[in-house]
Amino acid sequence: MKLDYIKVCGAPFAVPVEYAALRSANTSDGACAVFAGSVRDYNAGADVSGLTLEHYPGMTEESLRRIVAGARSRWQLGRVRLLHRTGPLAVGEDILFVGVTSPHRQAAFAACHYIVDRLKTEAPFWKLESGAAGERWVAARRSDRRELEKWRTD
Amino acid sequence: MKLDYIKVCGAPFAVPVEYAALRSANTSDGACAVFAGSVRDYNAGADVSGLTLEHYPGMTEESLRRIVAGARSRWQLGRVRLLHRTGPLAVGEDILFVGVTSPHRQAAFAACHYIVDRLKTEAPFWKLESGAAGERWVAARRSDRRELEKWRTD
Amino acid sequence: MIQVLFFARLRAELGTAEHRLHGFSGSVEEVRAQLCTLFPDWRAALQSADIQAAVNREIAASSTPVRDGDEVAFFPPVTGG
Amino acid sequence: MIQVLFFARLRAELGTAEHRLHGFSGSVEEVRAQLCTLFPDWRAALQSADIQAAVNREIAASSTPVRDGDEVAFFPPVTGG
Repeated sequence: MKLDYIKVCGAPFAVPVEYAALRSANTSDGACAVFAGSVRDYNAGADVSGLTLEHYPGMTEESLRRIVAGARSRWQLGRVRLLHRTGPLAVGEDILFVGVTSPHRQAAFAACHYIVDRLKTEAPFWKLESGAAGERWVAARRSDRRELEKWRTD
Repeated sequence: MKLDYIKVCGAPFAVPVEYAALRSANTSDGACAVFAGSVRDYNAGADVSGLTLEHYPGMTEESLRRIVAGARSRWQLGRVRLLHRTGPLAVGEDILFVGVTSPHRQAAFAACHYIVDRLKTEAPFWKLESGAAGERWVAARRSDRRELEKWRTD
Repeated sequence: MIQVLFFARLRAELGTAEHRLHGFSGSVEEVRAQLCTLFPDWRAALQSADIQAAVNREIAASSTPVRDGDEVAFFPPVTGG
Repeated sequence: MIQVLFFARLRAELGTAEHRLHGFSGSVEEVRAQLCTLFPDWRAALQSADIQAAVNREIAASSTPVRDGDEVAFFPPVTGG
Protein backbone atom coordinates (compact mmCIF):
# COMPACT_ATOMS: atom_id res chain seq x y z
CA MET A 1 0.00 0.00 0.00
CA LYS A 2 1.18 3.49 -0.85
CA LEU A 3 1.91 5.58 2.22
CA ASP A 4 0.46 8.79 0.79
CA TYR A 5 -3.04 9.06 -0.59
CA ILE A 6 -3.99 12.50 -1.91
CA LYS A 7 -7.21 13.21 -3.76
CA VAL A 8 -9.07 16.24 -5.03
CA CYS A 9 -12.72 15.13 -5.15
CA GLY A 10 -15.57 16.50 -7.22
CA ALA A 11 -17.98 14.15 -5.40
CA PRO A 12 -18.67 13.77 -1.65
CA PHE A 13 -16.50 11.54 0.49
CA ALA A 14 -17.36 9.96 3.85
CA VAL A 15 -14.98 10.54 6.76
CA PRO A 16 -15.69 7.13 8.37
CA VAL A 17 -14.82 5.38 5.09
CA GLU A 18 -11.62 7.38 4.69
CA TYR A 19 -10.68 6.69 8.29
CA ALA A 20 -11.18 2.95 7.77
CA ALA A 21 -8.99 3.04 4.65
CA LEU A 22 -6.27 4.95 6.51
CA ARG A 23 -6.18 2.39 9.30
CA SER A 24 -6.69 -0.87 7.39
CA ALA A 25 -3.99 -3.53 7.81
CA ASN A 26 -1.69 -1.30 9.80
CA THR A 27 -0.89 -2.47 13.32
CA SER A 28 2.49 -0.78 13.62
CA ASP A 29 1.15 2.75 14.03
CA GLY A 30 -0.54 3.07 17.40
CA ALA A 31 -1.43 6.73 16.93
CA CYS A 32 -3.77 8.37 14.44
CA ALA A 33 -4.71 12.03 14.23
CA VAL A 34 -7.51 13.20 11.98
CA PHE A 35 -8.87 16.58 10.99
CA ALA A 36 -12.20 17.01 9.25
CA GLY A 37 -13.42 20.36 8.01
CA SER A 38 -17.02 20.85 6.95
CA VAL A 39 -19.31 23.58 5.66
CA ARG A 40 -20.73 25.35 8.67
CA ASP A 41 -24.02 27.18 8.70
CA TYR A 42 -22.55 30.61 9.33
CA ASN A 43 -19.33 32.44 8.57
CA ALA A 44 -18.26 35.92 9.54
CA GLY A 45 -21.74 36.58 10.88
CA ALA A 46 -23.66 35.65 7.74
CA ASP A 47 -26.01 32.70 7.32
CA VAL A 48 -24.58 30.25 4.85
CA SER A 49 -26.73 27.87 2.81
CA GLY A 50 -23.86 26.28 0.89
CA LEU A 51 -20.67 27.01 -0.98
CA THR A 52 -18.79 26.29 -4.16
CA LEU A 53 -15.12 25.37 -4.05
CA GLU A 54 -13.08 26.49 -7.01
CA HIS A 55 -9.53 25.26 -7.48
CA TYR A 56 -6.60 25.37 -9.89
CA PRO A 57 -6.46 21.88 -11.42
CA GLY A 58 -2.91 20.64 -11.72
CA MET A 59 -1.45 23.14 -9.30
CA THR A 60 -3.76 21.90 -6.53
CA GLU A 61 -2.43 18.34 -6.62
CA GLU A 62 1.19 19.50 -6.76
CA SER A 63 0.63 21.86 -3.88
CA LEU A 64 -0.91 19.11 -1.72
CA ARG A 65 1.94 16.74 -2.56
CA ARG A 66 4.51 19.37 -1.53
CA ILE A 67 2.71 19.95 1.78
CA VAL A 68 2.52 16.22 2.60
CA ALA A 69 6.20 15.80 1.65
CA GLY A 70 7.01 18.67 4.02
CA ALA A 71 5.27 16.83 6.85
CA ARG A 72 7.15 13.61 6.07
CA SER A 73 10.47 15.42 6.13
CA ARG A 74 9.69 16.76 9.64
CA TRP A 75 8.14 13.78 11.44
CA GLN A 76 8.28 9.98 11.40
CA LEU A 77 4.95 9.13 9.84
CA GLY A 78 3.18 5.99 8.72
CA ARG A 79 0.35 6.85 6.36
CA VAL A 80 -1.05 10.19 5.29
CA ARG A 81 -4.50 10.44 3.70
CA LEU A 82 -5.73 13.77 2.38
CA LEU A 83 -8.97 14.51 0.53
CA HIS A 84 -10.32 17.91 -0.46
CA ARG A 85 -13.68 18.56 -2.06
CA THR A 86 -14.32 20.85 -5.01
CA GLY A 87 -17.54 22.05 -6.62
CA PRO A 88 -20.87 22.79 -4.94
CA LEU A 89 -21.29 21.72 -1.28
CA ALA A 90 -24.24 21.90 1.11
CA VAL A 91 -24.07 22.93 4.76
CA GLY A 92 -22.67 20.08 6.84
CA GLU A 93 -20.81 18.41 3.95
CA ASP A 94 -17.18 17.59 4.50
CA ILE A 95 -14.62 19.73 2.69
CA LEU A 96 -11.38 18.33 4.00
CA PHE A 97 -10.10 15.11 5.52
CA VAL A 98 -6.52 14.86 6.76
CA GLY A 99 -5.51 11.64 8.50
CA VAL A 100 -2.02 10.82 9.71
CA THR A 101 -0.75 7.66 11.43
CA SER A 102 2.49 7.26 13.31
CA PRO A 103 4.04 5.14 16.04
CA HIS A 104 4.11 8.38 18.06
CA ARG A 105 1.14 10.55 18.96
CA GLN A 106 3.13 13.80 19.00
CA ALA A 107 4.22 13.18 15.41
CA ALA A 108 0.67 12.30 14.33
CA PHE A 109 -0.82 15.43 15.93
CA ALA A 110 1.90 17.77 14.71
CA ALA A 111 1.90 16.47 11.13
CA CYS A 112 -1.90 16.60 10.85
CA HIS A 113 -2.00 20.14 12.20
CA TYR A 114 0.91 21.24 9.99
CA ILE A 115 -0.75 19.87 6.85
CA VAL A 116 -4.02 21.68 7.59
CA ASP A 117 -2.26 24.96 8.45
CA ARG A 118 -0.16 24.93 5.26
CA LEU A 119 -3.10 23.85 3.11
CA LYS A 120 -5.13 26.83 4.38
CA THR A 121 -2.54 29.32 3.10
CA GLU A 122 -0.98 27.54 0.11
CA ALA A 123 -3.28 25.14 -1.69
CA PRO A 124 -5.14 26.91 -4.52
CA PHE A 125 -8.75 26.53 -3.39
CA TRP A 126 -11.27 29.36 -3.14
CA LYS A 127 -14.67 29.38 -1.46
CA LEU A 128 -17.72 31.11 -2.91
CA GLU A 129 -20.41 31.23 -0.23
CA SER A 130 -24.16 31.34 -0.88
CA GLY A 131 -26.61 32.67 1.65
CA ALA A 132 -29.66 34.84 2.10
CA ALA A 133 -27.59 37.84 0.98
CA GLY A 134 -26.50 36.18 -2.28
CA GLU A 135 -23.03 34.95 -3.19
CA ARG A 136 -19.73 36.22 -1.90
CA TRP A 137 -16.10 35.16 -2.12
CA VAL A 138 -14.78 34.19 1.27
CA ALA A 139 -11.96 36.48 2.36
CA ALA A 140 -8.66 34.98 3.50
CA ARG A 141 -8.03 35.36 7.21
CA ARG A 142 -4.83 36.96 8.36
CA SER A 143 -4.85 34.58 11.36
CA ASP A 144 -4.23 31.68 8.96
CA ARG A 145 -0.91 33.23 7.95
CA ARG A 146 0.03 33.79 11.58
CA GLU A 147 -0.60 30.14 12.43
CA LEU A 148 2.15 29.16 10.02
CA GLU A 149 4.72 30.82 12.27
CA LYS A 150 4.62 27.87 14.64
CA TRP A 151 6.04 25.55 11.98
CA ARG A 152 9.06 27.71 11.15
CA THR A 153 12.27 25.90 11.82
CA ASP A 154 14.73 28.63 10.87
CA MET B 1 -27.70 16.58 23.01
CA LYS B 2 -25.12 16.70 25.80
CA LEU B 3 -21.90 18.37 24.75
CA ASP B 4 -19.62 15.96 26.61
CA TYR B 5 -19.74 12.21 26.13
CA ILE B 6 -17.27 10.25 28.24
CA LYS B 7 -17.26 6.48 28.45
CA VAL B 8 -15.04 3.78 29.90
CA CYS B 9 -15.76 0.70 27.76
CA GLY B 10 -15.29 -2.95 28.61
CA ALA B 11 -16.29 -3.88 25.06
CA PRO B 12 -14.82 -2.76 21.71
CA PHE B 13 -15.96 0.47 20.09
CA ALA B 14 -15.70 1.51 16.44
CA VAL B 15 -14.03 4.81 15.59
CA PRO B 16 -16.21 5.45 12.50
CA VAL B 17 -19.36 5.02 14.61
CA GLU B 18 -18.04 7.33 17.34
CA TYR B 19 -17.05 9.89 14.73
CA ALA B 20 -20.53 9.81 13.21
CA ALA B 21 -22.10 10.30 16.66
CA LEU B 22 -19.76 13.22 17.38
CA ARG B 23 -20.71 14.98 14.15
CA SER B 24 -24.43 14.20 13.89
CA ALA B 25 -26.78 17.17 13.64
CA ASN B 26 -24.08 19.74 14.21
CA THR B 27 -23.53 22.21 11.39
CA SER B 28 -22.16 25.05 13.52
CA ASP B 29 -18.77 23.49 14.17
CA GLY B 30 -16.76 23.49 10.96
CA ALA B 31 -13.70 21.89 12.55
CA CYS B 32 -13.25 18.46 14.07
CA ALA B 33 -10.04 16.96 15.42
CA VAL B 34 -9.85 13.30 16.35
CA PHE B 35 -7.23 11.14 17.97
CA ALA B 36 -7.40 7.35 17.93
CA GLY B 37 -4.94 5.18 19.79
CA SER B 38 -4.73 1.45 19.14
CA VAL B 39 -2.72 -1.57 20.26
CA ARG B 40 0.36 -1.77 18.10
CA ASP B 41 2.24 -4.93 17.35
CA TYR B 42 5.43 -3.91 19.11
CA ASN B 43 6.42 -1.71 22.02
CA ALA B 44 9.86 -0.87 23.35
CA GLY B 45 11.38 -3.42 21.00
CA ALA B 46 9.22 -6.39 22.04
CA ASP B 47 6.62 -8.19 19.95
CA VAL B 48 3.18 -7.64 21.38
CA SER B 49 0.30 -10.06 20.85
CA GLY B 50 -2.24 -8.17 22.96
CA LEU B 51 -2.73 -6.30 26.19
CA THR B 52 -5.01 -5.96 29.18
CA LEU B 53 -6.07 -2.56 30.40
CA GLU B 54 -6.64 -2.28 34.12
CA HIS B 55 -8.22 0.84 35.58
CA TYR B 56 -9.48 2.30 38.84
CA PRO B 57 -13.29 2.28 38.51
CA GLY B 58 -14.80 5.44 39.88
CA MET B 59 -11.59 7.45 39.81
CA THR B 60 -11.20 6.86 36.07
CA GLU B 61 -14.48 8.54 35.18
CA GLU B 62 -13.82 11.49 37.50
CA SER B 63 -10.34 11.92 36.11
CA LEU B 64 -11.63 11.98 32.51
CA ARG B 65 -14.33 14.49 33.43
CA ARG B 66 -11.74 16.79 35.02
CA ILE B 67 -9.54 16.59 31.93
CA VAL B 68 -12.41 17.40 29.54
CA ALA B 69 -13.53 20.26 31.80
CA GLY B 70 -9.95 21.59 31.68
CA ALA B 71 -10.11 21.62 27.88
CA ARG B 72 -13.46 23.45 27.91
CA SER B 73 -12.09 26.10 30.24
CA ARG B 74 -9.21 26.79 27.82
CA TRP B 75 -10.86 26.72 24.39
CA GLN B 76 -14.22 27.42 22.77
CA LEU B 77 -15.44 23.92 22.01
CA GLY B 78 -18.57 22.36 20.62
CA ARG B 79 -18.70 18.67 21.46
CA VAL B 80 -16.17 16.44 23.12
CA ARG B 81 -16.41 12.65 22.82
CA LEU B 82 -14.00 10.44 24.74
CA LEU B 83 -13.95 6.64 24.95
CA HIS B 84 -11.31 4.49 26.58
CA ARG B 85 -11.23 0.70 26.52
CA THR B 86 -10.54 -1.56 29.49
CA GLY B 87 -9.99 -5.30 29.75
CA PRO B 88 -8.29 -7.59 27.22
CA LEU B 89 -7.47 -6.15 23.77
CA ALA B 90 -5.95 -7.69 20.65
CA VAL B 91 -3.34 -6.07 18.42
CA GLY B 92 -4.98 -3.45 16.21
CA GLU B 93 -7.95 -2.86 18.53
CA ASP B 94 -8.73 0.72 19.46
CA ILE B 95 -7.88 1.81 23.00
CA LEU B 96 -8.76 5.47 22.88
CA PHE B 97 -10.99 7.81 20.90
CA VAL B 98 -10.93 11.55 21.52
CA GLY B 99 -13.01 13.74 19.23
CA VAL B 100 -13.45 17.50 19.57
CA THR B 101 -15.53 19.87 17.46
CA SER B 102 -15.26 23.64 17.37
CA PRO B 103 -15.95 26.56 15.07
CA HIS B 104 -12.15 27.02 15.02
CA ARG B 105 -9.59 24.47 13.94
CA GLN B 106 -6.87 25.71 16.29
CA ALA B 107 -9.20 25.14 19.26
CA ALA B 108 -10.20 21.68 18.01
CA PHE B 109 -6.58 20.60 17.49
CA ALA B 110 -5.30 22.06 20.75
CA ALA B 111 -8.13 20.66 22.89
CA CYS B 112 -7.86 17.17 21.38
CA HIS B 113 -4.09 17.14 21.88
CA TYR B 114 -4.39 18.51 25.42
CA ILE B 115 -6.94 15.86 26.42
CA VAL B 116 -4.74 13.04 25.12
CA ASP B 117 -1.60 14.44 26.78
CA ARG B 118 -3.28 14.85 30.18
CA LEU B 119 -5.02 11.47 29.95
CA LYS B 120 -1.64 9.79 29.36
CA THR B 121 -0.25 11.08 32.66
CA GLU B 122 -3.35 11.40 34.87
CA ALA B 123 -6.12 8.94 34.08
CA PRO B 124 -5.73 5.75 36.15
CA PHE B 125 -5.25 3.16 33.43
CA TRP B 126 -2.44 0.60 33.33
CA LYS B 127 -1.35 -1.63 30.45
CA LEU B 128 -0.27 -5.23 30.90
CA GLU B 129 1.30 -6.42 27.65
CA SER B 130 1.41 -10.01 26.45
CA GLY B 131 3.97 -11.25 23.97
CA ALA B 132 6.34 -14.08 23.15
CA ALA B 133 8.29 -13.24 26.32
CA GLY B 134 5.22 -13.49 28.57
CA GLU B 135 3.41 -10.65 30.32
CA ARG B 136 4.88 -7.36 31.47
CA TRP B 137 3.54 -4.12 32.88
CA VAL B 138 4.15 -1.26 30.48
CA ALA B 139 6.46 1.35 32.01
CA ALA B 140 5.40 4.99 32.02
CA ARG B 141 7.42 7.17 29.68
CA ARG B 142 9.12 10.23 31.06
CA SER B 143 8.44 11.96 27.71
CA ASP B 144 4.70 11.87 28.50
CA ARG B 145 5.32 14.10 31.53
CA ARG B 146 7.44 16.49 29.46
CA GLU B 147 4.68 16.86 26.88
CA LEU B 148 2.46 18.37 29.56
CA GLU B 149 4.77 21.38 29.82
CA LYS B 150 3.30 22.83 26.65
CA TRP B 151 -0.11 23.23 28.29
CA ARG B 152 1.14 25.16 31.30
CA THR B 153 -0.38 28.59 31.50
CA ASP B 154 1.34 29.89 34.63
CA MET C 1 2.66 32.08 -26.26
CA ILE C 2 1.98 32.64 -22.57
CA GLN C 3 -1.22 31.20 -21.12
CA VAL C 4 -2.53 33.47 -18.36
CA LEU C 5 -5.19 32.10 -15.97
CA PHE C 6 -7.42 33.95 -13.48
CA PHE C 7 -9.20 32.37 -10.53
CA ALA C 8 -12.02 32.98 -8.09
CA ARG C 9 -12.84 36.61 -7.22
CA LEU C 10 -10.32 37.88 -9.77
CA ARG C 11 -11.80 35.72 -12.54
CA ALA C 12 -15.26 37.06 -11.64
CA GLU C 13 -14.02 40.67 -11.63
CA LEU C 14 -12.23 40.38 -14.98
CA GLY C 15 -15.09 38.39 -16.48
CA THR C 16 -12.72 35.84 -17.99
CA ALA C 17 -10.79 32.80 -16.86
CA GLU C 18 -7.85 33.14 -19.26
CA HIS C 19 -5.98 35.23 -21.75
CA ARG C 20 -3.16 34.40 -24.14
CA LEU C 21 -0.17 36.67 -24.65
CA HIS C 22 1.83 36.25 -27.84
CA GLY C 23 5.44 37.23 -28.35
CA PHE C 24 5.93 38.08 -24.70
CA SER C 25 9.07 37.92 -22.61
CA GLY C 26 9.63 39.44 -19.17
CA SER C 27 8.73 38.96 -15.51
CA VAL C 28 5.46 38.20 -13.73
CA GLU C 29 5.20 41.90 -13.00
CA GLU C 30 5.58 42.67 -16.70
CA VAL C 31 2.83 40.17 -17.58
CA ARG C 32 0.57 42.03 -15.20
CA ALA C 33 1.62 45.43 -16.66
CA GLN C 34 1.00 44.27 -20.22
CA LEU C 35 -2.48 42.98 -19.31
CA CYS C 36 -3.28 46.34 -17.68
CA THR C 37 -2.15 48.13 -20.83
CA LEU C 38 -4.25 45.87 -23.04
CA PHE C 39 -7.28 46.06 -20.73
CA PRO C 40 -7.32 49.29 -18.70
CA ASP C 41 -10.55 48.07 -17.01
CA TRP C 42 -8.59 45.29 -15.36
CA ARG C 43 -6.20 47.58 -13.51
CA ALA C 44 -7.98 47.85 -10.15
CA ALA C 45 -8.55 44.11 -9.89
CA LEU C 46 -5.18 42.94 -11.22
CA GLN C 47 -3.14 45.45 -9.24
CA SER C 48 -4.96 44.79 -5.98
CA ALA C 49 -2.31 44.31 -3.28
CA ASP C 50 -3.53 40.84 -2.30
CA ILE C 51 -3.30 39.27 -5.77
CA GLN C 52 -0.79 36.41 -5.93
CA ALA C 53 0.84 34.78 -8.91
CA ALA C 54 2.03 31.33 -9.93
CA VAL C 55 4.26 30.35 -12.82
CA ASN C 56 3.87 26.81 -14.10
CA ARG C 57 1.73 25.91 -11.09
CA GLU C 58 4.17 27.07 -8.47
CA ILE C 59 3.88 30.25 -6.39
CA ALA C 60 5.96 32.98 -8.01
CA ALA C 61 7.34 36.39 -7.08
CA SER C 62 6.82 39.56 -9.11
CA SER C 63 10.35 39.17 -10.42
CA THR C 64 9.98 35.54 -11.51
CA PRO C 65 10.85 35.32 -15.22
CA VAL C 66 8.17 34.16 -17.65
CA ARG C 67 9.15 32.44 -20.89
CA ASP C 68 7.34 31.33 -24.00
CA GLY C 69 5.19 28.27 -23.22
CA ASP C 70 4.80 29.14 -19.54
CA GLU C 71 1.50 29.13 -17.69
CA VAL C 72 0.99 32.15 -15.46
CA ALA C 73 -1.87 32.41 -12.98
CA PHE C 74 -3.19 35.34 -10.93
CA PHE C 75 -5.50 34.79 -8.00
CA PRO C 76 -6.62 36.17 -4.63
CA PRO C 77 -5.39 34.59 -1.36
CA VAL C 78 -6.50 30.98 -1.11
CA THR C 79 -9.38 30.02 1.19
CA GLY C 80 -9.58 26.22 1.09
CA GLY C 81 -9.69 23.70 3.91
CA MET D 1 -11.97 1.98 58.67
CA ILE D 2 -9.70 2.96 55.78
CA GLN D 3 -10.03 1.03 52.53
CA VAL D 4 -6.63 0.77 50.82
CA LEU D 5 -6.48 -0.28 47.15
CA PHE D 6 -3.54 -1.39 45.02
CA PHE D 7 -3.41 -1.39 41.25
CA ALA D 8 -1.49 -2.87 38.35
CA ARG D 9 2.18 -3.78 38.90
CA LEU D 10 1.90 -2.90 42.60
CA ARG D 11 -1.16 -5.13 43.05
CA ALA D 12 0.70 -7.97 41.35
CA GLU D 13 3.78 -7.43 43.52
CA LEU D 14 1.80 -7.32 46.77
CA GLY D 15 -0.40 -10.21 45.71
CA THR D 16 -3.54 -8.40 46.84
CA ALA D 17 -5.87 -5.71 45.51
CA GLU D 18 -6.91 -4.24 48.86
CA HIS D 19 -6.37 -4.06 52.57
CA ARG D 20 -8.45 -2.52 55.35
CA LEU D 21 -6.91 -0.48 58.15
CA HIS D 22 -8.95 -0.08 61.32
CA GLY D 23 -8.62 2.70 63.86
CA PHE D 24 -6.19 4.64 61.67
CA SER D 25 -5.64 8.38 61.47
CA GLY D 26 -2.74 10.14 59.81
CA SER D 27 -1.38 11.08 56.40
CA VAL D 28 -0.95 9.13 53.16
CA GLU D 29 2.68 8.66 54.14
CA GLU D 30 1.60 7.22 57.47
CA VAL D 31 -0.80 4.80 55.74
CA ARG D 32 2.14 3.58 53.71
CA ALA D 33 4.36 3.30 56.81
CA GLN D 34 1.73 1.36 58.72
CA LEU D 35 1.30 -1.11 55.85
CA CYS D 36 5.07 -1.60 55.72
CA THR D 37 5.10 -2.30 59.45
CA LEU D 38 2.25 -4.78 59.14
CA PHE D 39 3.74 -6.43 56.03
CA PRO D 40 7.52 -6.06 55.90
CA ASP D 41 7.53 -7.96 52.56
CA TRP D 42 5.67 -5.05 50.98
CA ARG D 43 8.35 -2.47 51.72
CA ALA D 44 10.32 -2.60 48.47
CA ALA D 45 7.18 -2.40 46.32
CA LEU D 46 5.25 0.16 48.39
CA GLN D 47 8.21 2.46 48.96
CA SER D 48 9.32 2.44 45.32
CA ALA D 49 9.94 6.05 44.30
CA ASP D 50 7.45 5.97 41.44
CA ILE D 51 4.41 4.86 43.48
CA GLN D 52 1.62 7.43 43.49
CA ALA D 53 -1.34 7.79 45.81
CA ALA D 54 -4.96 8.91 45.61
CA VAL D 55 -7.34 9.73 48.42
CA ASN D 56 -11.01 9.37 47.64
CA ARG D 57 -10.23 8.98 43.94
CA GLU D 58 -8.18 12.15 43.61
CA ILE D 59 -4.38 12.29 43.28
CA ALA D 60 -2.91 12.98 46.73
CA ALA D 61 0.42 14.06 48.17
CA SER D 62 2.31 12.18 50.89
CA SER D 63 1.06 14.75 53.38
CA THR D 64 -2.62 14.52 52.42
CA PRO D 65 -4.61 13.64 55.55
CA VAL D 66 -6.56 10.39 55.62
CA ARG D 67 -9.68 10.08 57.78
CA ASP D 68 -11.95 7.24 58.81
CA GLY D 69 -14.10 6.20 55.86
CA ASP D 70 -11.61 7.36 53.25
CA GLU D 71 -10.49 5.30 50.28
CA VAL D 72 -6.72 5.38 49.70
CA ALA D 73 -5.11 3.95 46.59
CA PHE D 74 -1.48 3.26 45.71
CA PHE D 75 -0.39 2.62 42.14
CA PRO D 76 2.50 2.93 39.68
CA PRO D 77 2.53 5.74 37.08
CA VAL D 78 -0.43 5.45 34.73
CA THR D 79 0.04 4.11 31.19
CA GLY D 80 -3.33 4.50 29.50
CA GLY D 81 -4.22 6.08 26.19
